[in-house]
Amino acid sequence: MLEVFQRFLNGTGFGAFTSGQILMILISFVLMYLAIKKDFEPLLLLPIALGAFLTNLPMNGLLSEPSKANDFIGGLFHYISYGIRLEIFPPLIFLGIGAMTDFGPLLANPKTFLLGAAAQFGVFAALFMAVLLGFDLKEASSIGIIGGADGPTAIFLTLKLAPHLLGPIAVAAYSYMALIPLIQPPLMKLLTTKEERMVVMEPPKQVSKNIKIIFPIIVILIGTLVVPPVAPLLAMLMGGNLLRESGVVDRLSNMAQNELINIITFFLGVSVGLTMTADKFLQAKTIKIIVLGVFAFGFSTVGGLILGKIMCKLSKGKINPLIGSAGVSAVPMAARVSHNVAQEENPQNYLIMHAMGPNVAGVIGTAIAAGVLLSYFVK
Amino acid sequence: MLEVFQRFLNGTGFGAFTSGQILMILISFVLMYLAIKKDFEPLLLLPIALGAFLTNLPMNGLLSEPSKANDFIGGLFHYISYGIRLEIFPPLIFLGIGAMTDFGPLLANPKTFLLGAAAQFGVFAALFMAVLLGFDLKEASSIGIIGGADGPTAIFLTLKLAPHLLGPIAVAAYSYMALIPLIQPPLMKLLTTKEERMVVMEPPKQVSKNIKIIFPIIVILIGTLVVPPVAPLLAMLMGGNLLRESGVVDRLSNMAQNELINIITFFLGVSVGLTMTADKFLQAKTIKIIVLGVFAFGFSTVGGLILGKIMCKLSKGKINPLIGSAGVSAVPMAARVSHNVAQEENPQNYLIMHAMGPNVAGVIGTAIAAGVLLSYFVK
Amino acid sequence: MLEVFQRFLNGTGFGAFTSGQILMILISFVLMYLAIKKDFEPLLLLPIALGAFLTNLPMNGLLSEPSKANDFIGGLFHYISYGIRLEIFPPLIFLGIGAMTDFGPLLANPKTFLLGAAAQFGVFAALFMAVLLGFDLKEASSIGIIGGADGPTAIFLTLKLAPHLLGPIAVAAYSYMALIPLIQPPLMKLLTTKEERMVVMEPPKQVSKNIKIIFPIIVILIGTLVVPPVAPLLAMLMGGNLLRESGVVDRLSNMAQNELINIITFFLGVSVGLTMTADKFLQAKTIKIIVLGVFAFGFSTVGGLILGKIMCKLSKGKINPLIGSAGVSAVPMAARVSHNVAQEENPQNYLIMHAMGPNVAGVIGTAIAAGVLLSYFVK
Amino acid sequence: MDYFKNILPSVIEALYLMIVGMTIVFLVLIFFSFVIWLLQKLDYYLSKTPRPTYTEEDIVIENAKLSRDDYRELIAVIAAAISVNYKNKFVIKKVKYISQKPKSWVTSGRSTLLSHNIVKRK
Amino acid sequence: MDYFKNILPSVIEALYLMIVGMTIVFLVLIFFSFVIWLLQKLDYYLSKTPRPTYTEEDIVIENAKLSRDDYRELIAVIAAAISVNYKNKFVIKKVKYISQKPKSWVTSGRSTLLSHNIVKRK
Amino acid sequence: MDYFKNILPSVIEALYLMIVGMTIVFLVLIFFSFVIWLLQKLDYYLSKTPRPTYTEEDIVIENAKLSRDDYRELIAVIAAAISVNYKNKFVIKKVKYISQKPKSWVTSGRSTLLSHNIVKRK
Ligand code: NA
Ligand code: NA
Ligand code: NA
Repeated sequence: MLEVFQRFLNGTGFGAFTSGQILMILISFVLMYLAIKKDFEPLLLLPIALGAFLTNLPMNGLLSEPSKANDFIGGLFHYISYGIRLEIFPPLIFLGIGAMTDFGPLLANPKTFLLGAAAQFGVFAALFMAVLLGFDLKEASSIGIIGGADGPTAIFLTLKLAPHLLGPIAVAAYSYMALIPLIQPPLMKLLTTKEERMVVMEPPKQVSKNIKIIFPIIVILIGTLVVPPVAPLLAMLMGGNLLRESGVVDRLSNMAQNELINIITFFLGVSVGLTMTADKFLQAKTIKIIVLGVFAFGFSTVGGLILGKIMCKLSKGKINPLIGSAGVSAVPMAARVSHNVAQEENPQNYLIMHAMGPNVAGVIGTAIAAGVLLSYFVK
Repeated sequence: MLEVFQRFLNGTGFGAFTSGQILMILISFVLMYLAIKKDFEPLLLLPIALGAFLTNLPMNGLLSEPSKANDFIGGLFHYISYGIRLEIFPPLIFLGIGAMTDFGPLLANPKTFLLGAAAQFGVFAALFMAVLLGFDLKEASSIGIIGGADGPTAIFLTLKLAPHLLGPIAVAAYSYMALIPLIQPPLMKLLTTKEERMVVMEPPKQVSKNIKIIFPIIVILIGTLVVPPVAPLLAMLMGGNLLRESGVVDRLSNMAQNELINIITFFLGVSVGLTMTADKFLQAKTIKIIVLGVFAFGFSTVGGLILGKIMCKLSKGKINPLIGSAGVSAVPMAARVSHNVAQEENPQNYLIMHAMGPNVAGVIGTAIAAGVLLSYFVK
Repeated sequence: MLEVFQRFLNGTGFGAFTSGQILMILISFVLMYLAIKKDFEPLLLLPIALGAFLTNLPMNGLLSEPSKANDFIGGLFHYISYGIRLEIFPPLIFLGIGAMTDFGPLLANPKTFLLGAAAQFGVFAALFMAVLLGFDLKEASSIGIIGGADGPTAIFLTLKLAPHLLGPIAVAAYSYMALIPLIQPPLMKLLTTKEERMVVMEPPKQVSKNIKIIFPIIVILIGTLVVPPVAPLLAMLMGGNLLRESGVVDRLSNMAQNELINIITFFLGVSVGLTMTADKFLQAKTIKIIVLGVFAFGFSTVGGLILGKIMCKLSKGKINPLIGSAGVSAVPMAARVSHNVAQEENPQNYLIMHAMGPNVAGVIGTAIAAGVLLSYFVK
Repeated sequence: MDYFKNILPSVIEALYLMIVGMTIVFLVLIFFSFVIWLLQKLDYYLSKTPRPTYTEEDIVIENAKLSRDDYRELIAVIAAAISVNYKNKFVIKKVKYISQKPKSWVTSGRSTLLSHNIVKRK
Repeated sequence: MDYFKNILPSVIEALYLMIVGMTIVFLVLIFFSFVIWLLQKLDYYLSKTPRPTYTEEDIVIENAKLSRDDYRELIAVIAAAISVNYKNKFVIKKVKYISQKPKSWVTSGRSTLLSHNIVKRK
Repeated sequence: MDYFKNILPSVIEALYLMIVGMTIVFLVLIFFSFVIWLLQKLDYYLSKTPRPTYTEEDIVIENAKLSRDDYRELIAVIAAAISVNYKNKFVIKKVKYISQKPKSWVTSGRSTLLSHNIVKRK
């Protein structure tokens, strides 16, 4: 009987625990705490934290390759995480996001496209800084894209250019998105004058249904021609938006916004978390990425604000520069921050819908920026 | 820096555009217009159009095979369209359709099964015509099945017999379904007398719950024995109906009718559309298929109507021959057409539920017809 | 033309029917009857019966391997049943069950964990009996786990240890779950005195939200360390519960409880049913398994009751031993049986929530027991 | 002329396929028809009660099948009812919930029509 | 006799497996039990307030957990309420919405029972 | 010093990438902006009617977008309304259903805010 006991004990995982794993488990607890108690993008951060927790339990086998030892039946997430390895999940998430997004505020005021472009400055600035810190160009590009504040785009790009950095980059991207209300306001107050912040913008003209239908088609057409490598992202994002705006396929639009995105989000999150093993995550690089992430967000904010100030000048005070920082997407958080900062000066100033323009433009802008980077490295 | 720019420009798709692709993109816009503005079966035609649009954008990469150039990560729809290549999607759509279909009107009046059989005439008539126009037998069979007016069956058969014709056949099948209110009424008025159209049918007897439960089991049993190659279609269609009629698994029945069918419909549609590349679609064959499709629908309508007239005679005027044309499935459109044509003569004549009998019988009839064709070609 | 007819007839399945298949089809009808008319766990038993029916139709081809004869396109369920062959479906069902389960009653009264442990007695007792009847140890373990009354765990373990017995074990597990209101009460009355059955338990203390959040993490941590082979089951069960209790990801929790579990349940059930071919199911072993299954449930009930009596004594009559039998999980059926038997003696005695403690503990207990068995056989 | 000579075998095969195909389709569907007729006879003899025919029913406001998406409509109707009530009095007479599987032939027909917006509501 | 001689090693192994298996299952679940007990003590010392026990509550019409599918029921109830009101006056006293995670021990128990239709409603 | 010498080529490449990247992002988004502006001109000339601006609207109780999950809230509100009515009289004035695609600029903005609970309701 002792032999039976012994045979069983050999199978337990206690002996195999490493200090790195214990540290990673504590980190996963911190992420859970942030997700649950601090409401840090819990839809993604909680699954990521769950994955990070699971992957650091000794002998969990969730990712084990099929082999003779397991009768060629791999771990559960060996199969599910094909969804990230084959880059299937991020575009499908974008299908849902596209179906959820109302580009109306952007189309009503197409000038705000420019703010969505300016807010990509952080992407390239952080890329530059990452190279200075010794990352190679591909790694640096993946780190830079954190500044786009678009999770699926960041994951898509990182999977192609630097899959070994997936964990820290995803964690940074989603954590800083939640921190936007802390990161942006100081920069916004620093860079704008009280007069600028008090600008009340006129309500824009309405947008016809036809333009809303044509818009996603144009973005796919031009976007795919200019930056073919992000075709899956653009096709799904704007295809989802077409489902929404067509008004004739509510079943499909609702499916994309609910069932599909919920299922994919969970498995994407856990799969990303499962890549966060101690040996991959506990590196100096991770610290650098976390630091560079703040700069990426900061520089994107600055880029949007500076163009906002220029447009304010050129329009003779018809544009409130605060909406510039909303170009950092993180829809709709950055737009709300613009609104709130404006209200501190003038509680009657409803800036939110004006800020939604650059906000959704920023999603397209980041996808284009990712496309430029991918085009550059394509073989 | 110019070098960097150059390297980027080489990656854009502008240079690779062909005139065929531009024409196909315009065709995809026409399909979108029909789906969105003319309500042509938008649930399928809009995704098909989206796919046709995407696949003709140069270098879109959505279907690219895994290769060294892409680190063995294929295009997004290289993976998703396994769902059509492996013939998984059409039966799953039938699972949802089965769960949505109430065979009650057919069971209440089992004579109307015959009308569902007669309306398969168009399948074989169009097959015959296609052979005359030079198609080989397998291609002709796939073209004939358009006359069954059942999208999933048409796609399932075409995938097995003539996958290179998938695009035009799917487009024809779904477009003509939407055109049934235009195609059928002239034929109906031509072939029936005013007296026949004015026949008011008696309300049928009610159907017991037990018969509704036994029916799907019988169809699977007999259908699979007679035409084994369509077992997946029949098993899912009538299995879905069993979920519905059993009354004890509403969770599963609702799942089949909502989540599952919505998700599959979108990816099926886009996958079908993605096969519509310029070189495959811009052929004389496509024109022929489009023309043959109208004849297929027309002959099916005629088949149903003629048997309707015979049954009217034999029953001494108790059966309105207009319900014959409803055998062309396209549930519930053809049944509504029967109803509307009858109401033109007599607004008090509620024919709709009587027409639902042949209507749902037509779905089973087309599956059997497809089975006969597949059995014939099986190795 | 006769040749054409002949060629068609060769393709039908009538000639290929065997008497074993006909018997199996009748058995599948009995299962459908039990599911639909007797409400025997219809969510699983109806799909299983549908699968068993389909797989015994000659030439159904639903499971056919890809080969030259079918252009390397396998049967529909050749692909879908990878979900069971690769052991993907059972853990995903557990994700939904975890999100549906409220461990509150267990946490409010942690002593009842012990009853959930005692009710695993049937697992090992039936294992022992199965060995006596000539089954080898792996088969016996799979049979024993029926006594855990947890479908997904039973299927998971059987897939690993004795996949050839999957059909009978799944059928036994789900059928006996439905028969718990018949199996348990006689044993409960036999083993307890009227006084014991009349014990009214005090309402327990409330449980804080934090403990509900920490609990799933602890179970994953300790469970995976002690019995690594069931990590997928524990990770999904308690991960699902974490989604629920976190309170911040309702979208994901609802997805797991609805869309995901519904889709997986249907395909799991049909896939299991499809393994029930005549040659595999019509064996003496199947009869033995069915008989052993009753004993497994019976011994589990006895195990729970005896510890219940001991705890009743030790607590000086504060614990009603009837809640012991609820340790057989089959949530919430066994708990309701405890409640109902108690109410026969005293209609004012609301035992249900007290019985839910051992009830949900039994799910964890069975997963641990399965883990012990798997650890033992691991290579 | 050569063209037709070439395709002639196929044409004949297609013709045969038509005859065989239509025959089998008819045989199978007639068989289903017969089995259902038989089952209904059996049902009648077992239950000893004549099957009632479908009859007309009163449907006051809405008889559309309620799919998940239709809750909105119903909710809107109820909401409207409440709102209106406090202003105009007596608006809704009866809000009737009709289950997804229509029980009545007439109801069913109407909902099929209504759900496709072809017949105008009066 | 030979049969038993052959299976004897397996029988002994099975017996050992039973003892080891039950022991480990008990050890693990006792450990969970202990940890929860510990956490609750900790919780008490940290919050300094005694944990309240679950108490009985008034539930007037319905206390079933509302899953997505149950909206229909609630809507039907509300609809019925409106309809009836304009005929009979004063029917519904209180329609109470109870969140998916039942807060009260008693409510929870009742809904568990109700949702499985075993105990007759009085 | 050696470190910087080593990374210098990469730094220059990164700088070029920044210039090219920002240029292309701007070009593409300016192009989109231009196309939309053009389409709107076209739209105006085709329809011959000036596009109205968004205006303020009366929204009495709730203007939140109703996603599927929000039914609960609305139902709760309605249920509450009924319940309260029979006790206090006159509570709800208007329950307004607002479709998922907000029609008004103002409504839309408010709901975006409300749905994230940042602005306190007054
Ligand atoms: Na962005
Ligand atoms: Na048909
Ligand atoms: Na159990």
